[in-house]
Parts: sequence; C-alpha cells; structure tokens
Amino acid sequence: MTAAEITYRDALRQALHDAMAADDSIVVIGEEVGRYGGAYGVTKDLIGTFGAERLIDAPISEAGIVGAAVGAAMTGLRPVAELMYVDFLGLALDQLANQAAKIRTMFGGQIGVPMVLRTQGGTGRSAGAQHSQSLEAWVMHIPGLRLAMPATAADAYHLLRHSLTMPDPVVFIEHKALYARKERADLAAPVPPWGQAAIRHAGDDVTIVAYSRMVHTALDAAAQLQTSGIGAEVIDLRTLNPLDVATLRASVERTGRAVVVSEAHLTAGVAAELAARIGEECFDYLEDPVIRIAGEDVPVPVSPGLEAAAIPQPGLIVETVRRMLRR
Amino acid sequence: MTAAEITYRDALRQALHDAMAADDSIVVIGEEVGRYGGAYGVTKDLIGTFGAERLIDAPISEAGIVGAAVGAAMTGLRPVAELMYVDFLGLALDQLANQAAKIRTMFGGQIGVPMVLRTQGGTGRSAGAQHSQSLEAWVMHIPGLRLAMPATAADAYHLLRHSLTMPDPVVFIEHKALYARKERADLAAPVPPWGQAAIRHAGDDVTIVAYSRMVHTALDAAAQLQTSGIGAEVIDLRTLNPLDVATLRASVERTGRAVVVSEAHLTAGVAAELAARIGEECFDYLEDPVIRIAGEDVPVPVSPGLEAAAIPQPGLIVETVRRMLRR
Amino acid sequence: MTARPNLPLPTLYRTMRRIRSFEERVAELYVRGLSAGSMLHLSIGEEGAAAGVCAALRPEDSFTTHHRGHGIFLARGADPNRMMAEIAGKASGYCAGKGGSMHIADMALGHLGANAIVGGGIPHVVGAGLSYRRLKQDRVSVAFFGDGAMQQGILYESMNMATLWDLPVLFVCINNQYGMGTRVDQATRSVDFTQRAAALGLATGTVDGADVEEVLTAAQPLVDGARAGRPGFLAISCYRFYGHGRMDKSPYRAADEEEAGRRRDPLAAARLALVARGLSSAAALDALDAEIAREMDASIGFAGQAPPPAPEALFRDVYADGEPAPEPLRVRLDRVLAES
Amino acid sequence: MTARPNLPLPTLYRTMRRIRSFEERVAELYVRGLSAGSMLHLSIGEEGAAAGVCAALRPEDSFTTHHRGHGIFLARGADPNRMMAEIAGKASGYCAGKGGSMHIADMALGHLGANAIVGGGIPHVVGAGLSYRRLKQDRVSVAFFGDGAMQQGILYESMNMATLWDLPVLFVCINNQYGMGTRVDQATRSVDFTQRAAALGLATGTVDGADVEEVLTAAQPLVDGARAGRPGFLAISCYRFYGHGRMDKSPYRAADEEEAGRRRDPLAAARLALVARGLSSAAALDALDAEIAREMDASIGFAGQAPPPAPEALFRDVYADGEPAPEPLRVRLDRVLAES
Ligand SMILES: Cc1ncc(C[n+]2csc(CCOP(=O)(O)OP(=O)(O)O)c2C)c(N)n1
Ligand SMILES: Cc1ncc(C[n+]2csc(CCOP(=O)(O)OP(=O)(O)O)c2C)c(N)n1
Ligand SMILES: [Mg+2]
Ligand SMILES: [Mg+2]
Repeated sequence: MTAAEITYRDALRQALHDAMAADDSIVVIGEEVGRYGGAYGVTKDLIGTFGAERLIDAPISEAGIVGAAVGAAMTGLRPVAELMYVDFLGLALDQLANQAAKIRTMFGGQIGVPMVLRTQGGTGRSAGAQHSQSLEAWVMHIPGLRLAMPATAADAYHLLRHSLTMPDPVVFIEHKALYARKERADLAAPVPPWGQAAIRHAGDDVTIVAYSRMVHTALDAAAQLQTSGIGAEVIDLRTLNPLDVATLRASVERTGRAVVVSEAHLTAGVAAELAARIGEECFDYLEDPVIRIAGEDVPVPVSPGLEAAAIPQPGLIVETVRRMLRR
Repeated sequence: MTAAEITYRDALRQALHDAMAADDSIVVIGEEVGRYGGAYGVTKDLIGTFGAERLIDAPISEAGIVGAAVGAAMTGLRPVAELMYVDFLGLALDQLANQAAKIRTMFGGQIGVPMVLRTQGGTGRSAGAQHSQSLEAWVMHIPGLRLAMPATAADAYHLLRHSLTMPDPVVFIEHKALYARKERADLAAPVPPWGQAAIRHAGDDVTIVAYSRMVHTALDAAAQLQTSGIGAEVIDLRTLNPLDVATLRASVERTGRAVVVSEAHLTAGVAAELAARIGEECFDYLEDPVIRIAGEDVPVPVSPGLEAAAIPQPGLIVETVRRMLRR
Repeated sequence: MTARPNLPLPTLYRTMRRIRSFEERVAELYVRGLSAGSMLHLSIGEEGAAAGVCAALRPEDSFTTHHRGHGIFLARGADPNRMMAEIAGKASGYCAGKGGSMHIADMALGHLGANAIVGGGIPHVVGAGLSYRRLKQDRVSVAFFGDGAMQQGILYESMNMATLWDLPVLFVCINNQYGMGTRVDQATRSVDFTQRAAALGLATGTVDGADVEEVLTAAQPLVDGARAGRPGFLAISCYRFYGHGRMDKSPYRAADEEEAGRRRDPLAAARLALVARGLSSAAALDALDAEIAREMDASIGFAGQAPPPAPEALFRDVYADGEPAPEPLRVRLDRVLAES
Repeated sequence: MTARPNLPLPTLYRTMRRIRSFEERVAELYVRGLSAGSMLHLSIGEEGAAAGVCAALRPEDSFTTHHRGHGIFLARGADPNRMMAEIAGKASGYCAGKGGSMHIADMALGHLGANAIVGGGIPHVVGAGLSYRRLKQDRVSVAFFGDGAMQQGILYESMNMATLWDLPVLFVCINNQYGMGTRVDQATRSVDFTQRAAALGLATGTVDGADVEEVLTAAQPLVDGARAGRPGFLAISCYRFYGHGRMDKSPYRAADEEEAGRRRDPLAAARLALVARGLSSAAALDALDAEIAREMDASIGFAGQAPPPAPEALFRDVYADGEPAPEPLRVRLDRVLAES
C-alpha cells in the first residue's frame, strides 16, 4: 500500500475493521456504535460488515457498558467499550479503575482484562463544560490501565490495532477536533512500537513535549520558531502508559530546555507528571525550569472565544520559548 | 478551653456537632451516618442530638447521595455528603466533577454549590485494592472543587468547621489510619487560615512536603534526621485546593532541596503537581532535583507486608535525604 | 378532544406556539452561524409535554431538565432574548454565555439547570425536595428527562430516595421514542416505564403528549401528590419531529414513520380544538402566531447584537467572588520566566 | 418440609455444614490475629442460599459474588485451605494473598470474583453472558449480591442489558435483611424486589433461604430459563446471624429479633428433615459434622503455616508477564540520586 490521504476518523475505522476481520473475538459495545455508526462516525458501516452481534448498540448505561466489557474480557471476548465522550468517565470510573484496572492484581494474576475503552475528548466544538474535557490524568494515575492518545491518522490506526492485541485494559482517547484531519499516510508502513514516543520535528534549542491534538499546536509553534532560527524538538508521546522517559531524557539532555504542552487543566494534570519526570531525570542538564503550558484551571465555557482562550495556543508556546532563550 | 487529649475522630465529630449546632441548614447525608454512627464512628451519637432529619441514613446509592447533596446545596441547605471510602468516588464522580464543580461556572455565577463531601482514604487496614486508595489527585485536577486533607486533630476540627462555611464545594478527605490518633489540642486555639500550609518541624537543610497521614511519616523521618544533625523542614499542606505555593517557595528557597511525600500512586499524582510547582517556582534555588516519594504504582495488596511496602515509610525518606545531602 | 372549558387551552396554545417558534429560530440561529456550536437539541413535537406539565406547577416550584430543555424553560416564562443570547454564547445570556443551550439555568424562575449528562439533573430534584421539606417550604421539584435516561442507574437511585424520604418530587419522562438513533424499543424490552417507577413505590401516570390538556390533567394530581409528600412519575409519549441535534438528518427513521409521528402534533390539535370550541378563530390564531413570530425573530437580532463575554470572564465564577481564583497561565508564566 | 426424595438433601446439608464450619474458622482466624485485616463478612445463616443456588448450576457455569461470598464459593467446591490462606493474605491463597476475603476468585471453578464494591460484580455477568452467546457456549453466569445492592443503579443497567440482549444470566439477591446497620425497610419502601426485576422483563422468583430445598427448587427453573436466553432474578430471604463484619456487634438489632432470625436456620432445618425422612441419623450427622470440623480446623493450620507473599510480588501481576512493569520507587530513586 502506498501513501494516500486519510482522515484520523477513517484511520480509526480502518483499524477497527482490520482488527475485527482478523480477530473474531473483538466486539464493539457502546451507544450508537451500530446502526448510527458512532456519534463521530468512527464505526460507520461496520455493522454492515460485522453484524449487530459484534457492533452492539447499548442503552445509555455507561457504567453497565464498561462493566459488561470487563466481564466479557474475562470470559473470552476482546471488547471495545465506547464512551461517547471522555466526560462520561465519571459515570463508569468504578468499573474502569476499581474493576478493569485491578482485577489482574487482586486475583493474583490468574486472569487479565483485555478490553479497550475507546473514547474522545478535548475542546473545539463549543460543546460546553461537560463535553469538552481532557481527563487523561484520571486514567494515567491508576495502575493497571494502559493509555494511548494518538495525534496522527497513522498512529490512530496502529495504536488502535496494537491496543486490540494487548493483554491488559487499554484506554484509547481520541480527540474530537482531529477526526476530520487529513494526512498522507501509508498505513502499511511501520510506526514506532507501542510505548515509544515519536520526534515530530527535530531541533536543538528546546524540547516541546505534547500528545494528542497539542502535538499539532506544538508543531505550529515549532514552525514559527524555525523562521526565527530557533530549533524546537517536538516530541509526540503517543502513549501515556507506558511513558517513554528515555526519549524525553535524550532530547532534554541535548536541548537543556523543556516545555510540556497539554490541553488538560494544568493542576494535577499530565503536564505535572511530565514536568516532574523531566525535572527528576534531567536536572543537571536543565538551563531553565520545565515550563508547563496547559489548559486553564477553569471549566470549559461554551462561548467560542472563551473556549479557545481556555487551552494552549501556538502563540503562547512561541512567546514562551523566545523568553526562555532570550531571543 | 485548654489543651486536652483528643482523637482525630472525636475532633471531626466535635466539628460536625458545633457546626450543626450553629447552622440549622447543615444536614449529613450518607450510608450509616445516623443510627450506626458512621463506619468509622465519626458521626456517632449525632443523630441523638440532631435527629434523623439532619443525619440522613441513605441507601447504598453513592451517585444519588452526591447528586442529592448537589440539589440540596442549590436550594438552601448546606449538606455534608459522606462517601464511606474515597474508593467509591468512581461511582459518584459525575455528580462531583461534572455537576457540583461546574455549576457555578456553567450557570454564569448565578448559584453556588456549598456542599462538603466527607470521605476517607489511605492504607492501613489490609482492606484491599478497592478500600485503600488515595484518590485526591482526581479531585485536585478538577476546577471548582476545594480540597482539604487534615493531618492533625486540630486541623480536622478547624478545616471541617471552615469547610462548612465555604461558598463552593469542598472535598474533605480524612485518613482511616488517623482516626484513633490522639493529640493534645486546644480546639479553641487558632490555626492557620484555610489555604495556608503549616510548618510542623523547622529545618534548614531540606524541605519535606506532605499532607494527611504522610505528615507524620515525614515527622518521623525529620526526627531521625535531627539526631544526625540534619535539619528537615516539614510542611503540612493542609489543603490541596488552594495550594499554598508561597510557603513552599519560602522554605525551598532557604533549604535548596525538596522532597515531596504522598501516599497516592506516584504517576500523575499530587506529588507530581508539587514537584512541578516547586521546580517552576524555585528553579534557581534548587541544588538537587525535587524528589518524589509516593505510593508505588500498584493496586494496594491486602497482605499486610505488601500493603506497608506499597506506601512511603520514614526510613526511605531518611535514606533519600541523606543521599541528597551526602551525609 | 372533548371540551374542557375549565382548562386554559388558549394559554397552553400560546405557550406551545412560543416554544415551536423559538425552536425554529434556534435552527435559524445555527444556519446563520450565530450559535455557539451545533449541539442544539430542538423540542419541536414535545411542546405539549412542556406546556402541560409546567401549567400544573406553581411559580415557586423548581425543576431540572435534560439537554432538550428549551421548551420547558419557555413554558416557565423564560425570556427568549436571554435564552437565544445564551445559545449564541453571549454575555447577556442566562448563563453569561458560558453554559449554552445544554446548560441554561435561572434561579429566578426555579430552573435548577439543564444538563448535558443524560440523567445528570435527576438527583438534584431529590436534594431540592430535601431542602423544601427541611425548610418547611411548600414547593415541588420536577426532573424532566428523556426516554434514554430510563436506562441510567441514577434514575433508580433517585426514585428510591424520593419514596424512602417522602419527598415533594416528580419525575417526568418525555418519551419522544428515540435516544439519538436508538428507538426506545431498541434500548429496552420494557417500554412501559411506569412499571419501573411503581415497583419503587411512586405514584405513576402515562399520557399522550399530543394532547396538551391531557398532559395537564395527568400531571396535576401527580404534582399535588408530590406536594403532599408522595413522589410521582409521569411518562409522556410524543415524537421527536426532527433530528437528534442540528447535524442529524435521522437516516435511521423511515419516511412514513416520521410522517405519522409528525401528525402527533400538539399545536395542530390545540388549534383545531380552539376553533372547534369557539374559543378562538383561525384569523385570531394566525395573528397570535405572527405576533409570536416577531417576538422570536427579535430574539435572534438580540442574540446577534449581544456582546461576547469579556476575556477576563474566563477566570470569573469558577469560585465565589472574593475567594481565591484560578491563576491565569500568562500570569504564572510571567512570574516563572521573569525569575529564571 | 415435605419429602422430596429427588432432591439431594444430604449433599446440600454437607455443603451448608462446610460453609458454616468454615465461616466459624474465619472468625477464629481473626481472633488468633492471623487474618489479613478485619474486613471479614461471614455468611452464617445464608448457607441455604449458597448451597441451593449453586446446586442448580453446572460446573461450566460462572458467577460473581459480593463481599460476603465465602459460602457461595465453598458451595462451588472451593478448597478451604487456599481460601483460608487468601483470607490470611498468604502466597498460597487463591489470589496469591493480594485479594483477601473480599476479592477471592478462581477461574478454574468459574468464580469471576468477589467484589468489595457493592454492586461492582453485577455487570460482569452481563459481559460473561455476551461471551457465552457469541462463543456459542452453553453456560450461564450468575451474579450474587445483597439487599443493599438493590439500591445501586448499576443493577438496573445490568438487568436491562440482560433482557435487551436475551443473555444467559441470573441475578440472585441474598436478602439477609440488613446492609450494615440498615434494615432493608430503612433503605427502601419497596421490599418486594422481584417487582423491580419484573418491570425490566426478567423472570422472577422469591424464596425462603431457610429451606435449602426450596431454594434449589426456585433456582432451577430460573437457571434453566437463563440458559435458554431468558434472564432471571431470584430474591432469597434469610437472616444475617451475626454482625456485618468482625467488629460489628449489631447494637442496632433487638435481641429478640436476632433470636427469631437465628431460628431461621437452614442447617437446623435440613438436619431435622434428614432425620425425619430417615435419610440420616443424628449420630451420622454428628460424625459428618466432626469430620468437616477437622477439615476446617486444618485450613487454619494451613493458612497459619503458609508463607507470606515475597516482597517482589508487589510489582508482579499489575500487568501481564512480559509487559512493562511498574518501576519500584527505590529503583527510580537510585537512578535519580546517582546522577544529581
Ligand atoms: C451520560 C451521557 N451519555 C450519553 C450522552 C450522549 N447523548 C446525548 S443526548 C443522547 C440521547 C438521549 O436520549 P433521550 O434521553 O431520549 O433524550 P432526547 O435526546 O430524546 O430528548 C445521548 C446518548 C450524554 N450526553 N450523556
Ligand atoms: C459501593 C459501596 N458502597 C458502600 C460500601 C460499604 N459497604 C460494604 S458492605 C455494605 C452493606 C452491603 O449490604 P448488602 O448488599 O445487603 O450485603 P450484606 O453485607 O448484607 O451481605 C456497605 C454499605 C461498599 N463496600 N461499596
Ligand atoms: Mg428520547
Ligand atoms: Mg444484606
């Protein structure tokens, strides 16, 4: 297969399609995943190919959906439970964090829970405070849960395919503002293995760490910085559990400066973990404090202007890097 | 009133008693809070004083309990919703994080949700992976929620009294291993205001930041370090929202070294936020990286030996500080 | 529809017309690109439920709604200008432009809030009921939600607490036959929702939302019962005339089903009845409709002109005034970068 | 109790005696300070429910239990030694000492897990039902839970999914009249739980847990129905003879109530019936009881001797073998401190 234009949405659908074609035990359980084709169209037409037995339209019962997936994963299926919005995690977190995440440990290793929780988050649609959150920190904090947050169509495809082969529960968080994003990608071409970050833009002056949609925000900033001769290395983490500390280290030891970018609220968010890690691992190499640029600590407002102001924009990253480098 | 011996448990009960006596609008809603007197005895006998109309025994419906408290807080009462274990947050987090925390913002400031969510967490009873967690990071990450985690009986009393006067939702997390802890305290004596940390042990060589039960673990370590002439300053944060950055700064700028201690899982936990903050705010003063000593990234096992090994112990803090100071 | 001169059909018609006229303007607001986003859920076809139930309430009563709550709030006397401004995300909206269509609320009119979480607002009325009883206030609180919420666990926890504590609470399920693309019988085998409520000890009723007078007639005793401490549940059957949201063309519904469904029109029925009973004339109703249309047109103009929230509003109202507020990113960065 | 020679009463008696005898030893384990913690929930008084329902299952069927699940697992043939070792937090326990009393599980015997979250294990049987149907396996999955779980929303979501999808699932509520200190009628106004399940379309049954044969008789058709794709719900009434947990002396229960409750003893009843029907003799039963007592005494010895988990076990089984494991604090600190 050669490179072709594909959207993040279609890459996800392709991944589900290919995985389901290859593995009979995969079923998708969620609201509107079948006939409707998914609130954001990711599962469109899959029911035609795989039938209602494998694309299971569920009632509006988030806790039940995730709980059912846990039981199915323990008894021979590989369920993909879909939460329409990551904001609904609060309804199903007991089943995810107390059940799926802990069963292998609590039961002394006799059984695992090979399920994937697919969901999407982030701002961009004026969807308001209950439909625009980035709650990955809740998941990253819980041992037993793998966590992937793809930024590109190629990663959307490969990380989802890989998630559907893993022995432990994976939370797979997409970004609503990326679904329509097109890129030239050869889905047959290899990508870095699960758990390894990718350097999306090389540079020696500063390391910008991001994931999901913020990778593109960081790349915009890097491009602007380039024009004024500043080399920003942009690292796309791809997965948050495991976290690729080695790649972060190698980059920051070289650049001596790090900016971490996350769309989630600043306080106690993923950016804090990244800053703490880099601070620990690269202390002797840092010429400046690790700077966090993250979502404001406010519920996301519906008003478009305020919504955009609530999350990191390229301009602020550029300005921050300039100030760090004093140029 | 002069100093008398009082337990953390009794201080909490006294706070509820005094607050309810002073404010008719306060009601307690939770499982076993009335006749039973609370799973850990905190509300013991209060039903006798205030009656079943104010100590409301609820069915086992965590989401409903918190949701009812939200509605009550919007309509004239000041409810104290009790979750028997913080581990049950996953059942009620939608009502806490999507409702209570966001209502003031989403509704443009026309109404607040003056409720207190009382709960308890931590290890110490071989209660297993679903009854031993420290999930404060989930709460700290969400704008709109105040967060208090008292370490002493005096703070248990005053922080709870203060929580019951606040205009916004407060999550008040007690520690199961502290309930029986006795201290000499004069509850009439003033304590630092809400949002201000307390220095529990003075020292110039290193700053140890902790909260809740880990304050006592840090104090044990500080005492041992003292004997070998190392001065460790132990800061008890008392509240995590707001976070008293000024006190952290002042101390670390003086000591040049910081160790943050938390019983919660290391990754994406409160210790990460503290390390990131100190790294940002005190960069030029730090002679060593900010070191995080936190709970291991594993579900808490029931076996007593493994349970103790899963959380920070004084010895590790002492050893770590010695290595930082090379003595 | 037999004559019930004691029922305020003219008023109910007016309320329903205002709702439909408003919702049509919401659609227009979106088309004109003036709405904040596209998550707009219209209640066209459900006017009978909103008007009928709200007519059974007193001004001091309160309620929460689901995401499809414009009509219910209008039935309670909302100002279309402030509603439309909120849907446009403007500062003069009911929620200062921060809540939008799915989070409209107004304490002055007893609106404890619309909710974007299916079932999210249901337990709040249980809490309101606790307040009213404890504060000795003679008030009822009503939770409005859709058929989809019948499959959310929180509903059962809430109904059980309401009966356990004898609260002045009413649960109203507006069954418009669909939850997004899922027909109600595709979400459950038990479409007679009243049995579930009855099994938990609630007084129940079920009614056709196409007849606004029937709705009021069914709602009144349940509201009165709730006021007396007997919580109730009312299932109102109607049809969602259009898509789930603005982007949804309902490809999952057959044309003839939609046609039949749209014939269950509470407005058309009320209009016929008013004329048949000589309570009004086609001409008078046309004039009324036109007057309402002008009022609603004006709301679009108002929303269009209204100023957006000021940038500093982002950090306002996260906590109460005077309490420590969130530190803006720029302020933090200025401090941190100034030093290093 | 009328004679039902076709029912295996001797076996049921043996099962119930083993449960009670084991639970008595769990209490002893705690008193001897050998248990891992004090959160031990005994099922004394509930043996009829465990023995009766499990007798209606096939070996390939699966189940989840609540926190009071020792008896159910024993009824499925659990090894008392490995159970007691787990309750003591020892490496040779069913869960390597990591789960303890509230998290015993054993895939070999179809035990999908006990749960410390009230209601937590209920949806898992829905998932198991989905697997069995999709994998064309003729198996049933049963969720055991207490009366307290009847107030957890997840139960309703689970029952609805089970009927919607025609799953081979059975929900069994062991109503021991209390949830901690809350009597069932203090948690709800509707104590006939079967109505709630019926309202969601489940086949229902209700039975007195003091008569183990009645339990089996009531459970069998529901299990068979579930196997045929008709999910069921069985409410079993019994009495929690002792406190909620080891620390609870049940001060909230009147002495006479407890006395009456303890007279609802499935073991005593079965014993009488066995002798009355000439299926056994007092002497034979005494001998059996003594033999079981020895077996259970041995389990305490086994648990006492058993080695605790090795320290490195802390980092094992968080993820599958061969997958990246959590980095121990000390390893991280050694690296970080070595550098700076
Ligand atoms: C907890 C939750 N789950 C899913 C959604 C996505 N969603 C929004 S509306 C809707 C359908 C709701 O159907 P119903 O309750 O019948 O209300 P209606 O839209 O028909 O008025 C869904 C699934 C949500 N907003 N919240
Ligand atoms: C979600 C949740 N809420 C509360 C608790 C605390 N708790 C443990 S057992 C129990 C009572 C359960 O009663 P029931 O379901 O009747 O089971 P029983 O103990 O009577 O067997 C409670 C409230 C819990 N473990 N999980
Ligand atoms: Mg609907
Ligand atoms: Mg019980």
